[in-house]
Order: sequence, then structure tokens, then C-alpha cells
Amino acid sequence: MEDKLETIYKRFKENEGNLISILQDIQEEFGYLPEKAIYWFSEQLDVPPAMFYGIATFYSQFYLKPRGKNVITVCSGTACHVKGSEKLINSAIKELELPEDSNTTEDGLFTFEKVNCVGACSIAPVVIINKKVFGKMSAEKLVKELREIKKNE
Amino acid sequence: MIKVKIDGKEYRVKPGITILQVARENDIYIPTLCDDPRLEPYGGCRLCIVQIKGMPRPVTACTTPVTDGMEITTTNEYIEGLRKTIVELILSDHPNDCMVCEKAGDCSLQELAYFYGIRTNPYYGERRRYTTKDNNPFIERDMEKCILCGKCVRVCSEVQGVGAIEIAYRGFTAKVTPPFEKDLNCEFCGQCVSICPTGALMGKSSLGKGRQKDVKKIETVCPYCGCGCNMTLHVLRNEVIRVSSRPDNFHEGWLCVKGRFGFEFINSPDRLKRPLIRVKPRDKNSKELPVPDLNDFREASWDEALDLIANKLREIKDKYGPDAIAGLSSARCTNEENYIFQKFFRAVIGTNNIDHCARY
Amino acid sequence: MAGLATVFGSGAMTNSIPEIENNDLLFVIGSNTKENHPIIALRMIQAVRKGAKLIIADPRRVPLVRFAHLWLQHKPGTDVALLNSIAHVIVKEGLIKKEFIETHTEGFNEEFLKNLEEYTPEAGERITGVPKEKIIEAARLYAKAERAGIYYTMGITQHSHGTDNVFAIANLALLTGNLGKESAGVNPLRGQNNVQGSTDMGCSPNTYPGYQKVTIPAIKKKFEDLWGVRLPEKEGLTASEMLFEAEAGRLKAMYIMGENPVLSDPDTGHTVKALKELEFLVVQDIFLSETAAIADVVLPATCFAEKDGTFTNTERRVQRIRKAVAPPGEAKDDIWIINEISRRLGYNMNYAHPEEIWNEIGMAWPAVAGITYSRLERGGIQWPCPTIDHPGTPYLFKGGFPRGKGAFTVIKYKPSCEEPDLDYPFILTTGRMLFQYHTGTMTRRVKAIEALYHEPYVEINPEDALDLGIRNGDTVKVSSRRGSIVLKAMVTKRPERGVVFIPFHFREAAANMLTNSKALDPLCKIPELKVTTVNIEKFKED
Amino acid sequence: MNKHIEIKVCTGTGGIAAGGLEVLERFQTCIEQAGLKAKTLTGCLTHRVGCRGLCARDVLVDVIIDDQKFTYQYIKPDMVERIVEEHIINGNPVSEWLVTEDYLSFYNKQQKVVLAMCGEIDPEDIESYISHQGYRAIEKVIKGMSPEEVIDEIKRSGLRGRGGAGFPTGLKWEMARNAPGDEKYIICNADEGDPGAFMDRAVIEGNPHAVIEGMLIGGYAIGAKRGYVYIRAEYPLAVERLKKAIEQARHKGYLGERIFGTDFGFDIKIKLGAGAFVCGEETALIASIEGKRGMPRAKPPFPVQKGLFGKPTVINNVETLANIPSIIIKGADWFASFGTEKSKGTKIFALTGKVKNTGLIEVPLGITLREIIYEIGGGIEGDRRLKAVQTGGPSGGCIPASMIDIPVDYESLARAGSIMGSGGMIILDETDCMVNVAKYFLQFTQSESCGKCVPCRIGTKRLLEILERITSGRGKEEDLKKLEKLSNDIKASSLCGLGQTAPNPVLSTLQYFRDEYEAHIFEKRCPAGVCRDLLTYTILEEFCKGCGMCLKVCPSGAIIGEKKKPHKIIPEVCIKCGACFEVCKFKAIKRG
Repeated sequence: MEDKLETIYKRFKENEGNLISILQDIQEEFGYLPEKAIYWFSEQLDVPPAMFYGIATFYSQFYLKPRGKNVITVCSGTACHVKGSEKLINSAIKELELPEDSNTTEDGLFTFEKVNCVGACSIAPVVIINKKVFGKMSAEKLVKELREIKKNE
Repeated sequence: MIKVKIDGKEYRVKPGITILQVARENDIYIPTLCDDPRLEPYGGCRLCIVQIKGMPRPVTACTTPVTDGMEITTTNEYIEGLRKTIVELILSDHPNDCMVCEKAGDCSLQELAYFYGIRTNPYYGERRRYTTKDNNPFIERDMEKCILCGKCVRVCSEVQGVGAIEIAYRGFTAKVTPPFEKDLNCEFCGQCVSICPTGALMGKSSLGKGRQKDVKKIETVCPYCGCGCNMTLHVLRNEVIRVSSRPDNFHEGWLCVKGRFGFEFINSPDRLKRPLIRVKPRDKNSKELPVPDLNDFREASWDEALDLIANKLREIKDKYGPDAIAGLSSARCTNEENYIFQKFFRAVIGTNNIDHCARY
Repeated sequence: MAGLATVFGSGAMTNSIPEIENNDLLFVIGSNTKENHPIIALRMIQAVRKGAKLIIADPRRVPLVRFAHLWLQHKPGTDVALLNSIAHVIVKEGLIKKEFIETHTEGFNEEFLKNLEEYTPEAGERITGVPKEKIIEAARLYAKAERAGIYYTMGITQHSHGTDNVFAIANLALLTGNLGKESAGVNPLRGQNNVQGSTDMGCSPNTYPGYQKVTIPAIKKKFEDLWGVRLPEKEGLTASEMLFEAEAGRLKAMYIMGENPVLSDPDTGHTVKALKELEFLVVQDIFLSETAAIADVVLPATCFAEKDGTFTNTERRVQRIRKAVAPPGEAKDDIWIINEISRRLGYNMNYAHPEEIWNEIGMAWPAVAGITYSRLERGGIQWPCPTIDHPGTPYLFKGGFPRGKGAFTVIKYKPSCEEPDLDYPFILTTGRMLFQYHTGTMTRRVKAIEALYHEPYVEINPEDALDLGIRNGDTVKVSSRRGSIVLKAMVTKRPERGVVFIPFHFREAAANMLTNSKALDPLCKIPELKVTTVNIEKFKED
Repeated sequence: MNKHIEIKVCTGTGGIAAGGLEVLERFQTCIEQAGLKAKTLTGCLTHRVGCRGLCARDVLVDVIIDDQKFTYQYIKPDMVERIVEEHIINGNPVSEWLVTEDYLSFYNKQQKVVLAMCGEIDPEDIESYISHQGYRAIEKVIKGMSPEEVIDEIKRSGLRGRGGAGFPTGLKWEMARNAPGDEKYIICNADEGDPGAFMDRAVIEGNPHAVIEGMLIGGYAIGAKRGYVYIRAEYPLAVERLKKAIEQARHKGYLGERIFGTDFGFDIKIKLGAGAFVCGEETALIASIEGKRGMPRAKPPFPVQKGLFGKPTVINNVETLANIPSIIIKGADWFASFGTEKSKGTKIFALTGKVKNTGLIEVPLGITLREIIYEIGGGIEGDRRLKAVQTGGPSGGCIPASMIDIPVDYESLARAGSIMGSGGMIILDETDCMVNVAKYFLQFTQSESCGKCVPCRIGTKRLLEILERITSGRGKEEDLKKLEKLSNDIKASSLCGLGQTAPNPVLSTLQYFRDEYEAHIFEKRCPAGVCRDLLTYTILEEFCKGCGMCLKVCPSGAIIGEKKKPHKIIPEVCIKCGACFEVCKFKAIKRG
């Protein structure tokens, strides 16, 4: 872990980065923000860890816990909303059997989340499955896709 | 100097200062929960909104600098209506358990609720609930009472230079917290406690010891390091129950952990209460660190102890001369005590063998 | 203090705490301000926020380093070399304030300049371990600042050449004219609430109240008249000398009021032995301290909250303390006790209230004559304050130095008494931590503090720890030529390699079991608590 | 057979989602294969192009043979072979796949200034931009205009900020230029956070160099050497293209030191947003670029006085900056010839919702909503009835169908209780519940409130709770008054634009659709049939054929019945998800 953090630290120095870019880099590397990594940087930069924590919890992009292997994102922008994204969300939650207090399945295979508009409103409703954008999605199609992934795992 | 008009009256003021500063200097009341003259303006609570002629919407007095010719209205029905809504909103997300709250009587929010006569609140709804408790030994953090004024966060970073807490999350779920919601681990100066407008932050050692009524407040000086911080001892029934410091003193009311929370020794059961006379002879051969043990002594009356000392000192002086006696004074005694101690050695014993441990 | 008094004719902080905020440069050397003078550190942080530059010279990465623009991590005991090489650069680059030197100082001569010559930045680097670029930068920052203040504490004074260190600091301020003006100066920060006061009050073997020398006949006469008795002629013993005299059997009785030298003085073994040699030992305290434990008579005294009086803080500010609660049991305040003993010895003091004493002090020392209890009701007053209408003095030497001119001193770097060798390869420096205070008689009786900070520890650099096979939290044995203690290792980058730090608050592992009482500064007799060589090993239970 | 053949495949986010990259790849392989066989297709190019607007019909492909252009719609990879064979090789366009007539009507009323090159040039190739007069504007500026002249030109053009508030761009530049300080910054705000808006994404994806050139000119005008693009991390393709564009511009010497051999130097850094809508607010955006929590602060001081790192800073939105090069090249008068008296030029809208042609449009300001909806948008989906137009996203409002003849400009929209906003335009029809729409936006702003000020942090939460009560049938008469009062108080007392505008969706729906609120509160009924708690589903026995489809899809097991016999819904078990309603082919399920 330390080697990876050193690399991020170097990049931060070279690119005149800031605390947000450090967190983005850590997340890029580890998939989430490990507590240890934050304390490591806190010591390197003599910046209180609380400051990192404040930033990490402010921006919705950051995750403090590891995420699922497959990330399903349903857009809930206005266009998607009026075109029925609510239904997609309900069917996905049901299909994935998500626990009450978490958006990641217990087996760690799926993370499911809503996002504010991905800017593909003209093909609403939109779902992003592992970074691939699916437009004009329906609940049936989404369930089919999810089952497909489950089958291949 | 520039001219501004506040509520119809003209004032000549320094340019660049804020409307709130002008108001404070001229004793014009504008309510605020998030402003403190010792901190950077924040503009979060919005209670200090005022109207300025020519501006489309109200602005906050704490963040808006005065400009020449500015015409400011600090109070009217409209503004007071907005302020009342703000207080109602804060109260709608507050435990409102003033009956048992440590801060009652000294709480800015309670004061505002009283001022605006808020008995029933038109706004109600979800309230923040926190189940985990902060187990640090110094500061009670009841975040359900927190109104997110951010003063604690600012004092911790701007004044104390620590940054142990930060506002985490956002919107309705925003919360002042140490990193990763752990127990607070900081310098425990308690600056945050002193500046908190509500009962969200309290000193643990004072909890349940008494509120404002009947508390005597005595101005004195901290017994620890040489900074000489002014402090106020809150005394109830012959017990110091709390220490605070006035923002208008020369250290601006700041204290450190020892000054603010280190007063418990006053009431320690270990305090010496009667003179002691040694009964167990000293073990001259041991160079080990002595272990204090009351069993080595017996209690004595003052007369007995003082007579013994006087006699012993006279005896030694007579036998070996005054220079066989020496005194060590204390850097923690008062000037007056130190003065008479050295006077005692010089004038009564007759020696200049007088020093204090921390003379260097 | 003795050092400063020699240079300027007065030994105290030249400037006051609120002024710090308007400094544009702060040079903090040998002071862990954030932990030992927390509220003064807040002013420094404010100054930095307002744009001041902060230079810190300290062998440890003290918390204030977070706010520093430049941190000089010099080896313990090399302060003179560091300060002289900074002075060297200031002179060489022509950054001195000529006019100030000409009108206000003396001793800026050939000898002084010649001595500085050898302290090139290169030489400075060799001795102190601080890169020469940083020495040069520090010199430029300090000399070019409009208002530069120097702040130091025991990290400067607790050395066998502590006075030299102070002289070297004074030289810097004299070279750059940073005296006699606001937000500058030379500022020793006093470690205890009333050190300033107890020195002011004449609790020292060579001066009466107000730094008036006991050896000057006219002064002696003045006090004899005031007190109505004949007074002794010769100077008395210093605290460290008292212990040597006691050990030798020549000092027979001691009366210790509110101090705990067993824990706070160097070489505990020596202190204990010396005190035990006494025929009669009286200790007056609020707790049964380690020193009281070996006393013949222990008298219960009152604490700050139980009495009236005044304290004088580190910036010469005299302030009132007030009685808030009644003392426990039969405990009595010191004034009553001394009154009583005096009476029994045939001298009637009979002070009814501290105010009477204060008024007498005003008669004895003109610098506080203008300070009265009724004036103090409105807040503290900084001495000198000679008359009732004088506002007090925030900063000293506005019109010049009391001794006439500020004196430059020729100072040579001398190594500390102990230098690391094969048997004792580490340098131990002792000091305080934020939460505990001095020997802990008060703070160790505060539950919250004890809950978190009850354990003694030794700070070790990670690389040293690696070499010794020590991990964070391991139990280690630290030994010196005088003794050994066992405590937890705290592996941290705070000290540099080869240096370890132990706070001296803890009786369980009393740091002063290790320190040296024989290495004293020749002038003021302060012991070298900041440099002791020690060995460290992993502790094995026998 | 030396024909010039060009094939343009749309690969914006919409295009890619529809399979644009696969289509492109298929074209490349097919042509290669064909080329190998016939060795005749030497002049053929395949291009990536950005969004051309009508994303609903993606993948759109242009086949241009010797200036003869044919556009195909809804192209899937397996259709490519036939197009290559029949059209490119044999010269017979596949007529059933070509765009229909209404495709053209989508473009007729549009006026492309900013989007002129989107869909025409390859956004990943700087030469493609240069060949369309790219970087000619900055050359003109640097070589022949003083900063004051540039500012004057922009002022004369009447360009106003396209991010929402419509502050005159030239004036903003002038204020920054006049602010004391030797270090200044220009920031491109590409943190397009409004749900339902994607103009900035499309512009950067389709023509990133125009934004860069706009920043260069702005930097020159105000005296900045450094620019930042603050862009959403949720737009990976836009970020990628922007990065490439900046690198290419540096390589070509348009960015860096001594541009065009003059003393002027300028460079751009990209800062990725991390997911906070409030960072669209200028002071919050600045905090975020500095690496802090994106909390707004009170103005004054304004960013043009004290902005990024405490230095004078201009923040312009993507579309604003993309307008700049054309204004410089074609002149202020040309630009001012579009639009109305006070609102000059064109505006891009993301036309979405219940309209037939959804997509990105650019129209001259002053056009009516009717023209946009019925001529460009082709009317309402399913020929249902228009109910309202939502503009300005969460800060805007809903304009009722009765007002669709108002011109689209800053002032008219404001008068109608909405705002221009950054360009989201969502068409709502009779099946949309306006209370639900207001609740949707409040949900959004409430979850995006930074929490710094009381009215926004707690006020929006309470507004949302009231709306939730109303839509779930627990609304009371007094709630309407409360909504109005609280909305007005939040607007008046919030710290930043987010809170000051958050109640707009509530206020405008209350103003125009009060009857819907009243139906929810007094009749416990949702007229549009959207609010789930107020709906009941019943099976009409006379229509039910007992096919069992509803029983199969019901997630809660609320439907019982034997095959071939009428089914029944058990109301206590029904969770009102509407699955049965949608699946029934016989209209046997009644919702009400």
C-alpha cells in the first residue's frame, strides 16, 4: 500500500494537486478511500485527517467502504425521472436483494446507486452498468442484464 | 471615515468593517448564532440579515462590509419575520429538552426562542438522531443539539490551529465530527466548548454539577504556566464546578486543557488537611524515589507543628549560624507569599539562602 | 534571566503577548510553545495567519512546526553555533542596523566581529546539522523583517552554557535593532504561572525584591530600614548549591514552600540523598509530594483558588487572583503560616491581608509602586509602573536600556558536558507535554487527564527504533551514568535520529533519575537538563 | 472510381450508448474488406463526430459521397454491411433507413452558432478544428486587439452568461481586468449539475477547442495566465476529449508560453468535480478547485475581486466561452443580430421529457416555446396534451401550457416565474403530476444542499416533508400556506443561489397548478395518476380475459385468479407499483 501512496504523493507534488485530487487518486487506486491511506497522507502533509474526512463525505463521488465488483448506476435526472427511472430503481433493488442500510450486496458482487443526471437525457431513462451506458432502459431489460452478470460471476 | 445610516441614524465609521461590527460598536442589537468577533465571518445562521437600500434581497450583517452612504435597516416586521422562521427551523431540528439541558440559562438558542416567543413551532419533521457517544474524557459532544454554526470547527482550525473536527457530510445530514466519527482526540483546549452557543459541547467534569442559578463567578488567574490567562471560576456550594474565561480579557478568553479542565485537583481527596509530623525515621541509605505515604506521619495541631518548626530552626541557627538554613520558594505561590518568604529568611532567619526552583 | 540582565540590565520578556500578533517575523528557538505556552502559541498562529513568517529552531518536530516557514532542526546543545552563524550571515551580508548599533549598543568591535568570522554557514552546518542554505535563509528572513521577535524557553537555558545561548540571542536582536519597539524583542517565556513574580520578589540568593543586589550596601541599608532589622551581607546559596551543601552536611535545615525538587531537579538520586542528609526539613504544600514524603514536618497549604494575592505572568503583567472557595480541613495560606512562625521566632509580621504586603512591596521596589490592588480590579498592569497614573509598560527599552547601552557579547560555541559515546549513544532531552504539568501534583489528580495521559513514554525516531528492534509501545529501559528507568517507547518522527525525549512529569519513570546535576551553567547555575547521554535497550524482565 | 467518400458516425455519449463505436468499427472493417476486394475506396474517411442533437435517433450516420450527403438514423452495427454494399459501393442509398422528413423539421428552426461544428468536425483532431477557422480568433486578438478592445467587442455583442443568471460577460471581464492584482484566473465552469441538462457535455464532447479558444481570449482580455476547467467526473468522455484537446493545443503552441510569438502565455488545467451540485455556485466552485469542501461563502467580495486563491477570477460557463471565438471572428454586430433587444445570440437547450424529438437544440433567443415544442420537438409523445414546460432545472419553474407563446429570453422566463437556467427544458404532459415534479426537485436540492445555512439546510428539508405529506395523502389545508411562506422565507434568507432558488419549483407549481395540490389535499387524489399512495388498482371483470400476465408480474403477490377467469387485486397486499397496469393488453386494469 505504501508504494502506491508514494506514487500518488509524487503525482500530487508534480501536478500541484490538492486534497480532492489526492482523494480521487486514492480512490482510483483502491476503489474506495481506505482509512489508512488518509492517515498516511495526513501525516505526510501535516493536514488534519478531519479535513480529509470532511471532503470525502461532502462529495458524493467518494466511498469510504469498498464497493461491489459490479457497479450499477441508475440516472435519476429529471428526464429519466419523468420517463420512469423510479421503476428501474425498484426493480433493481428487488433483483439484487440489497440490504437495508447499504447499497452494496452482501456478497460484494454489486453496488447499486442513483446518480444525478449523467447528461444523456435524450435517451432517458439511462442506466450505467460497469461504465457502459444503456439508454431507453426498461425494468425488464435491466433485470435481464443483471441476471446475465450474475450468471457469469 | 465614511458615513452610513442605520435605522435612520447616521454614523461615521471606518471603511472596510462589516455592518455587524458597526452595530456592535454602537450598541445596536442584531441577533447572530454563528458570528464571533474573534473568528472569520461565516454567514451560516442567517439571523443577522438586514436590509440595505437598493439591494434586492436581505444580506447578512456579519459578512457585508459597509460602504459610503449605505442605508441599513436592522429591524422591521419583514426582517424579524424571516429571523423568526430561521429560529423555528433550527428548533424543529433540536431536542428542545431545556428542562434537563446543562446549558439552560446560558444558551443563545434558548434566548432567541424566548425573544421570538416560540411556544409552538409550525415546522416539524425529521430530527437528526445520533446513537453513538463520544467517549473522550473531557468534552461531552451531544450533536443532536448542534446547530451547525461551525464556530467550534473554525475556532479549532483558525485559532487553535488543530483542525480536530470538521463538518462532514452535507445538507440535512451535515455533522460536526472528528475524522471517521471516532472519539475526539485533540489538544482538548475546550475552545469549542467555550464558543458553542448551545448545549452541544460541554465539559464532562462539570456535567450535573449545577447550572447558572446561584453560581458565584470569581475572576482569577490560571495556576499553571506563565501565560497568565485570566479565568473565571464558577463556584457552587464551596466547589469549583466549571472554569471559563471572558472573551474581553487580554487573552481573548482562550484557555488550554489544563486551565479549562485541570481544576479537579482543588477538590481532590488527597489534599493535605492537617499538619503532619514524621514518625517513621528516614531511610538515609536509599536514593530511590520516595513514595509518599501518610503512614510515615502523624497528624498534629497547628500549634504543635509551628512550635516544633520554630524551635528546630532556632536551635539550628543557634548551633550552626543562620547560613545553615535555606529556603526554597515556589514559582506557583503569589507575589505576596514569595515576598514574605524571602523577607522571613532575610529578616527573621538572617540568611540570603533563598531561591526558587524555577529561577532559571 | 541572569544572561538578559547582564546584556540589557533587566531580565524579562522585553515585549508583551498581545504584540506578537503584529510581528512580521517570529523566531522561536528552544521552545515547544504550542504545548508549554499554549495561549502564547495561539498569538503566534494568528501572526502567521496575518502574514508573519515563522522560523523554528528545535531538535524536535514540535507541533508549531506545522505553521513554520522554516524549521531548523539543530542538534541539541549547538544553539550557539547556530545563532552565531546566523549573526555571521547578517554581518557579512550587511543586514545590520548601523544606526541602532551606534546609538544604543556597545561592544560591537573588532573582537566581536573576529569571533563571528569562524561561524560561517558551512561551519554552522557542520556543528548543528542544519543545511547552510537554511541558516542563510533564516538570517535574511530575520534581519530583513520590520518587526522581528525572538521567543525562547528552557530549550535555550537548561544547558551548561545556557547563559551563552541567551547572549547569542541578544546579539541577534542588537545587530538588527529589534529592541525597544513594538512587536519585536527578546522574549523568554516563563514556564510557571509566577516564576516572573517569585524572581521579581527577590526569592534569589543575590537580589532583594526588584533585582536589587544584596551586595550593594546602600540597598541593604534601604531594606534594613524598611524591615527594621540588620540583614546578612553575603550572597546566599542557589537552589542547586543548597543540595550540594546539604549532601556535604554543611546545610542543616531547609524550608521548601510549594516545590517538588525531588522530581523536578536533575539527578533524583542526588536530590533525595541531599535532602535526607538534612537535620530538619519542612515542606509546605497542598499534596503529599515526593519531596514532602521525606520531610520532618509537612504543612497543609492553600491553592490558588483559596487565596487572594497577585501573580506576575511571563510578560511582567501583575494580575489579581481571588479567593473562590474555603480551603479543605485546616489548611492555611502561606502568609498566615509565615506570620505565625515569624512571631514564634520573635519577629512580628502580622499582615492581615495580602494587600498590605503588596503595598510594602511597592515601597521596596519602585517599578511596581504605581500598581495597587484597586487598579488591578480593572485588569492586569505590566511593570515598570512607577506611579499611580502610569499605564504600565507593554514593551521595554523604549527610550534605551536601563544599564545605558545594550552590550554585545563575544560567545564561543562549547559542546555540552556529555557527548554521545559507545556506552551512551543517545542524547536525551527532557521537557513537558501539553496535558501534564510539571511534577504532576495537580494535573495527575485530574481524572480526564489521567484517563488519557497517565503513562510515561520515551520518544524515539523510527530509524533508531528499527536499529534497536524496538516497536511502538514496547517497554524499554533507558539508562544514564546516574540511573535507569523503564517506560514505553513511542516511535515517532518528532525527534531526529540519535535524540530521544522524555517528559519529566511521571514519578513512575522519573526522567530526572537520568539527568545530571553536576553540569551547571557557570553564571546562573542552571543544570543541563536538555542534554544527557543515555543508552536504550528493549526491557527484559529478570 | 475516384470518389471522395466521407462517413460520419455520431459518437457522443448518446451515440455511444446506442452503439456508435461498434457502428464506426464495423464501417472501418467493412470498408477495409471492400477496399481489399475492389481497391477503389482510397478516398474514404471515417470520422468520429460529436453530438448533432437528435440523440433520440442514434446512431446517426452521414454518408457523403462527392458532396452528396445522406443521413441514416437508428443504425445498428449489423446494418452497416448493407449500407456499405448498396450505398457506398453500388451508389444506391438504403432508403428505408434514411432519416424521414420530420428529421429536417428538427433543424429548420434552429440557429447553430455554438453547435455549428458539433457533428461536423472530429473533436479528437485539432486539425479538424483548425480547418474550420479554429484558433483564428485568438490569433486575431493577440496580433491586433488590445484587451480593452476585446472586452469592448464582447460587451457590444450583448453576450450574457449562459450558466443561468445571465450576467453580461463583457462587463464581468471588465471588472476582473480592472481589479487590482497581478495574478488573475479564468475558470470554465463545466460542472453541469442540473438534472436534465447536458449542453456543456455535448459542447465539450463535440468541439472542445472552441472552449479552449474562448478561455484563451478571456485570459488575454482580463490578464490571466492560468485557466481552470472545472468539469464533472461523471462526464468521462468529455474529460477525455478535453484532455486530448489541451495536449494538442499545447503541442501546436496555442497553449503555453509565447503564444503566436508574443509575450502572451496561457495554460489550462483540468480539475475534476467530485459530485456536488452546489459546486456550480461560483464561490463553492472556487473552494472545490482549492481542494476544499465545496461550501459557498457570502458575496461580496465577488470572485472578480477575490476569487481563486484570493485572486481576481472570472468564471464563465462552457457555452458562454464557446460563443467567444465566433463573436471575435464574425463580429459583435453579427452576434447581436440574433435574439431580442436584451437577450442576444442563441441558446442551447436540452429538450427532453414527453416530446417526440428529444435532443440538443440551439435556437435564437426570442423564439417561442410553442415553436420549440411543436416544430423542433415534433409535438408531444403519443399526441397527449402538453401540461407544462420546466426550465432552469431545480432553480427554475414550470411554465403552464397556456403560456407557451411567450418568447424564450431571460426576462420573459423570469416574469413567468421560471429562469433561463443553463438550458434544461423538460416537457411535461397530462400524465405528469406537478406536485410530484415539485417534490422531485426538492428532493434534489435538499440532497444537494451543502448545509451551511439554516434556511437551505433545514428549510428545504421541511418543504420536502410537506410535499411528501401531500403526495402521500396526509396533506392538510394549512400546508399550502406553509409551503408558500417557507418558500418565500428560504428564498429571501438563504446564503447562495442554491437555496435562494430552491423553492422556485414549488412556488411556480403552486401558482399555476394549485388545483392539483388541492386535489391531493382535499380529495386525496392525484389527477395525473402518479402519486402512488393515492392510487388504487382494480381489475375490470368485463375486460379481464384471465391471461395471467398481471399475476405473473405482480411483485407482491397481490393478484389472484384462475386461468381464463377474471382476476382480482387484493388491495391490502397491493403495493401500487403499476406493473399489472402496464402489462395488461386488454385495458382491464383501472387506475384511479
